[in-house]
Amino acid sequence: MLKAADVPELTKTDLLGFYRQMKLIREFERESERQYTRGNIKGFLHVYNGEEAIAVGAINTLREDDYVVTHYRDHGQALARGIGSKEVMAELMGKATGCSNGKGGSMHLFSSELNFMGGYAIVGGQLCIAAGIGLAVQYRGNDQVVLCFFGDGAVNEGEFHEAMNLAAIWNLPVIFFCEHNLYGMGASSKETLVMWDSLHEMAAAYGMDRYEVDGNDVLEVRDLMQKINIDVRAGKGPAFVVARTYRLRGHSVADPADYRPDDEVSYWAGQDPIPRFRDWLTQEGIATVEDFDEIDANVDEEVVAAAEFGELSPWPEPDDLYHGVYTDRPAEGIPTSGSS
Amino acid sequence: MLKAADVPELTKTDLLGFYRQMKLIREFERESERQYTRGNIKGFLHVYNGEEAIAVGAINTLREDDYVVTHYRDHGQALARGIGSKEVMAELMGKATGCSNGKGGSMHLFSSELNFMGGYAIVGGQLCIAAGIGLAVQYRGNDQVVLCFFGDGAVNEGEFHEAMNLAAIWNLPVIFFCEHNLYGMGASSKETLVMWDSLHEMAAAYGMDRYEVDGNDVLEVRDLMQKINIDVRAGKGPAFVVARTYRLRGHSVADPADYRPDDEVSYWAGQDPIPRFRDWLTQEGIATVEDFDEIDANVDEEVVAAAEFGELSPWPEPDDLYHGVYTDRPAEGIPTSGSS
Amino acid sequence: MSVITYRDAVSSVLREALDEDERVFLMGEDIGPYGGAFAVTKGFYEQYGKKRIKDSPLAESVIVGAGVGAAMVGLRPVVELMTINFSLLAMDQIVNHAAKIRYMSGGQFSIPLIIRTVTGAGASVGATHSQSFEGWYASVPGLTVVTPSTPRDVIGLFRSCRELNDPVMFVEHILLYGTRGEAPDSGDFRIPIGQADLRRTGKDITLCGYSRMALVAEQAADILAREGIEADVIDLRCLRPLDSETIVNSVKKTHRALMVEETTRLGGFAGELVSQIQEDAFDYLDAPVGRVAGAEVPIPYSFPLEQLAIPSAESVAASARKLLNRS
Amino acid sequence: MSVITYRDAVSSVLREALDEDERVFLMGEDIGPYGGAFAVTKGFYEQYGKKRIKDSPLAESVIVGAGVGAAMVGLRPVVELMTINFSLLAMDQIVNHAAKIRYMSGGQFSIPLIIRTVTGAGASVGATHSQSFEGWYASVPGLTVVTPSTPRDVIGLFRSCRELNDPVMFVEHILLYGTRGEAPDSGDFRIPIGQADLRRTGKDITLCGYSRMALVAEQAADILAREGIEADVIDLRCLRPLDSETIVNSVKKTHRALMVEETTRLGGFAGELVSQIQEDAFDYLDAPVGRVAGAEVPIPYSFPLEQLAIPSAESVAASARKLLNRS
Ligand SMILES: Cc1ncc(C[n+]2csc(CCOP(=O)(O)OP(=O)(O)O)c2C)c(N)n1
Ligand SMILES: Cc1ncc(C[n+]2csc(CCOP(=O)(O)OP(=O)(O)O)c2C)c(N)n1
Ligand SMILES: [Mg+2]
Ligand SMILES: [Mg+2]
Repeated sequence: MLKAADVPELTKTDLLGFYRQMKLIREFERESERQYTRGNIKGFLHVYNGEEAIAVGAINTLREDDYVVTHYRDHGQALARGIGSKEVMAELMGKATGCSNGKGGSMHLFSSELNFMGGYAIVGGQLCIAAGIGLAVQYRGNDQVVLCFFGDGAVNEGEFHEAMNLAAIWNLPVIFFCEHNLYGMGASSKETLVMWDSLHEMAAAYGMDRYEVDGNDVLEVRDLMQKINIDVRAGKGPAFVVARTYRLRGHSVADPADYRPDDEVSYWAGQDPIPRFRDWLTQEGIATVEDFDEIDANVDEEVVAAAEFGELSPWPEPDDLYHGVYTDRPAEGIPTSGSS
Repeated sequence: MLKAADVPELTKTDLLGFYRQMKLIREFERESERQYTRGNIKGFLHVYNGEEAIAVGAINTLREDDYVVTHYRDHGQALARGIGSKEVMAELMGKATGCSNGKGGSMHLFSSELNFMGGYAIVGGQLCIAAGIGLAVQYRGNDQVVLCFFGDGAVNEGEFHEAMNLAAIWNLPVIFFCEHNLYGMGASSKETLVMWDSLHEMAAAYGMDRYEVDGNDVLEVRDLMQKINIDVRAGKGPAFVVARTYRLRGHSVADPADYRPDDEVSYWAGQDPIPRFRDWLTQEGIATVEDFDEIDANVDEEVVAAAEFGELSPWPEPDDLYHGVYTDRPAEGIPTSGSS
Repeated sequence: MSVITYRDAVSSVLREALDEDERVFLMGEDIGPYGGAFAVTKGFYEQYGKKRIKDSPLAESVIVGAGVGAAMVGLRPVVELMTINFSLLAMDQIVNHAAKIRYMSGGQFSIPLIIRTVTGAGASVGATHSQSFEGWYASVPGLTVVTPSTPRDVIGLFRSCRELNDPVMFVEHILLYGTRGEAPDSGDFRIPIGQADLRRTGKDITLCGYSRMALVAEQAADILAREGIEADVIDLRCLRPLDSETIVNSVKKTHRALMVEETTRLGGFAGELVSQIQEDAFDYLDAPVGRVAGAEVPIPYSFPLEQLAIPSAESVAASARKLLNRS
Repeated sequence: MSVITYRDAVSSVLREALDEDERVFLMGEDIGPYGGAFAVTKGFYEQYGKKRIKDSPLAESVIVGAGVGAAMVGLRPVVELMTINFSLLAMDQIVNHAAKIRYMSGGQFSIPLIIRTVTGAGASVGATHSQSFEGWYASVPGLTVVTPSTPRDVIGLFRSCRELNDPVMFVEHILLYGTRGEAPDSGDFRIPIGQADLRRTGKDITLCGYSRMALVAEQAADILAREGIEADVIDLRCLRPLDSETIVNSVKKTHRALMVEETTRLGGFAGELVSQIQEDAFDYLDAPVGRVAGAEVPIPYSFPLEQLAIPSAESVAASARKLLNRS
């Protein structure tokens, strides 16, 4: 674990900012589960509880003009990148005020303003898109990085291989960031990947720089990303990062997650990144109970406001169904006069 | 290079058998190119010149009940497995007497009798099928091996990754055999695979046993395969073999192959596996010019007979168009009475 | 006769297959300890073990490809693609390999493979997870495409599929798992492949659908019945082979027909039905054959928009009324 | 007016795109030093260099996916899938991503991506290499599907596609590269997207096709003309958007129509045309709309069988005669 002295560039405000973001994500997810139970959110809901240190640690190292691409478990990354909790909650509820205008939903959050290039719900698909964004950066001679998140399950997919290989051979500025939470949906990675316990080494097949990090330690994640960003910006090509972590909840709210051994679950409960960071802040004498109480209260308020915003927001207009399919022409078959 | 003393189990007959098979493949391909020029073979034609030592060295180590799966550059493997040169030539000509009844063509040779499970023309697709055959062997508790050929180009495909990963995690009896001839169609592997020069090491990502071999040395290929077969039969799981080789001709007969540097081409011309093996047989005192002349004449006769057989064979009957789509019912839309 | 859910029907035929035939094994993502994304294989792993219930990596191409390979050498795999949306990642194996190996090998190899998958919109899961590609597979020679809409059909059709020796796409619907219906008592009960089901008879119009839209067509017929309009309702049950006879005979009686499907209209499968009807019952038609289909948009996540994007009993009834008012 | 080949037409619009727009780059398998599987990009690599002519690994999904990503941030990639058969391996990227990102993002991101690919049978390359999937892509909202059949159409349509900001499937035909036709002189020449081409006019029957089958329909019209039968011949040119107006208007005049396509009949795209014709010209039809399509088999390798499997001018003419003898 790092000491405060190891990160002199981080002020108390910075550090409490990380704490606040993690806490916001956690409480946001709790609220979204409640809203799901109340029927205000439908479909699938994949929460990020337990993995907050990754999104917060990694995304905060980026510049505004860098790109974030992620998978369907995307609320944490969206919030860490700065999409408003209101807009994210409204999207989960399918409201017109959502960050994808209610069209995308929980698994497909986007913000062009923040270069948040989307949550992608086809496991592995986003790696190819991230490679393409990296290609564009290189083509233009810029020095942005593309940070692409995916799960350990995605490593099984052919698209993982194709994207990693392309990025490697063309030296693209992409950081492939694997949130290794030990499970796909219900299948343990031990059963699907021979290298599950040293997953980062799979990148050797592409001659790619590779790293493993404690995904439940926000400062370690940040520290590693700072270093990698420098290399990637300098044109040293892509990197593969594997952050070990655990989802504290089931795969989706429909999943009781009873396939996981008790001792594993309790081990990881003890690794919860939020109490860990809170303890660290306390031990290092950076923050007090009062600081946390204030932040926590403030987060609660924000989450309540987000839920309220979502609930009170209007649905998209019926006409909106046909908007946005094409840039240059209307969608086919917009109902007009008399055809059946 | 091995010495004759290293392979005491091989008789002169065995060794000249290898020579004959390689020579047969070479002359068969020359004849197929001639037939292509004459218009008796249409479509694509991918010849195997220069890679004969691989098919002959590897396939001859198999048992009758083992399985061979391969790609579209499949004439060499088909002949080495024992499909008659007549049936292969007739298939190339689209005749009813072909090994796939003229339905498959050059890229889709099959023989259920010989467990020759097919040539596959979608690059990478056959690796998945080979994994499935391996799964069936394991499921039944048998000890056959599945030998699956593919090119270095196929290593780029997502299906390569998915099949390798599955075979590894389930410990399937599959030998993934890469004919590394340095090129896909016209793209050099140096431009598509970071690990092109130590390709076998890509299998480390799957924790798989891996080997590199001189693909232009029939005895080296055979020797390695003998060893691997033992492991795979014993249930030690899949293996990855990379044989370095070169195609002496273009990708297909339509390809002048002018994208390859002259020195590279001439280096590999010097590595031609047939003269190499012939010289070896001579140096080791195993065979004489007379032996070779006899075999060569015999091969020429066989190839002429194959071409004649192909030319004289009948086309499939028009009705045959609709046969063989389903096992249990006729194809849809068989023309009957009056519908347009 | 007992009443069971569609989910139970699927589970029961899978158990039956596993119990009756050693060559059968299941393979798919999360079908093991997790019990399947739609809880169809709950308890299977515990009962049948790892050998027969193969929880596979998240890798659609090799899931199908390995099924093809195993089937080629005589096993009878039943593989699961979690939803039909992900089948795009396995399409090469399905279309280029499973469907063609028999023909390309001159009949030397058969592929007795059942691919189970889940189609449909209406579950609020967004555009990437709400598609209906069964019509595409129906256009591939070598495949058989089955789309049961009731527990009874699941059972009768699955048993018949097991008796085929060629690849089948067995397409379940995401919104049907919880629906209930009568289960046939007899273990011998079969529904022949390629036989549509005339669900309800009426003289005024033919409503024809498949998968969940067959049920929607029935509901529309209920609505219309209250208005004195009597409809023949046909559930296609199979898209390939396609039972056009039942449809054409119905239209010869009713003189009017409306095709209902969930996928988008332009280039949907309904065009095939329209074509066959007008080819074979041209002189009987009193009005053009109508189509009710999904809106020409990626399915939106937002609930009210999604509802607008897919046919409902009301929208089907409305289109039927229009067709009847004509001429 | 100069006469050029279809291949030259494709090459020339690609050069034009590269010359005019720095945001354009090409990406695909063997498009570099090899010059492309169909020699379309011969010399490009030498002229434009590695940055703009990206010879990519054999990996269809990432070829398209990388195109999508680059397009999302404002470049205008033209990617090549060597043939449409291999597009199945990229289908996830095309259908689940390229086509949907704009809509799912609430309109925040456009994907100005052109995917060039090659369709068609008749080249003696066997079942896996002789398919025509453009009809599937035509059923996907968010895509534009273009199927030029002449050098002139290649040029006019490609230029229009470059002006779109959404993903396009630009589908060339394997047997057309060597065919010749007139090239438009003007650099301003455009063919609007979604406008069918009435190639020939006649009063007796409407023949309608796309890609190579439009030419086959024309040849059939020649045959029929010698017998005194005059046909309207329509080349659809685009499948999505679809110009049904031109077709319907023609049928209102001729009262009879025959759709020609290369893919299999059951579930083919022609059903869409039949449906629209009978929806919009029902009272004008003197006979059912006919279809001539590929046989319901994987395309066989053997030359004479393959010829039987795909429509020819003769088979189209024969079907047309049948339709005319009716009633
Ligand atoms: C191609 C594809 N296959 C299957 C699914 C269904 N699915 C959704 S999430 C998931 C598990 C993904 O696991 P992982 O990548 O480890 O992400 P995590 O949920 O652990 O964050 C599966 C199988 C999908 N969405 N896409
Ligand atoms: C999926 C797919 N993409 C592209 C092609 C076109 N193609 C045929 S062979 C080939 C090159 C394959 O190279 P490699 O695997 O190294 O085999 P080699 O020809 O060298 O034996 C290509 C690109 C194909 N058949 N399948
Ligand atoms: Mg995971
Ligand atoms: Mg090669």
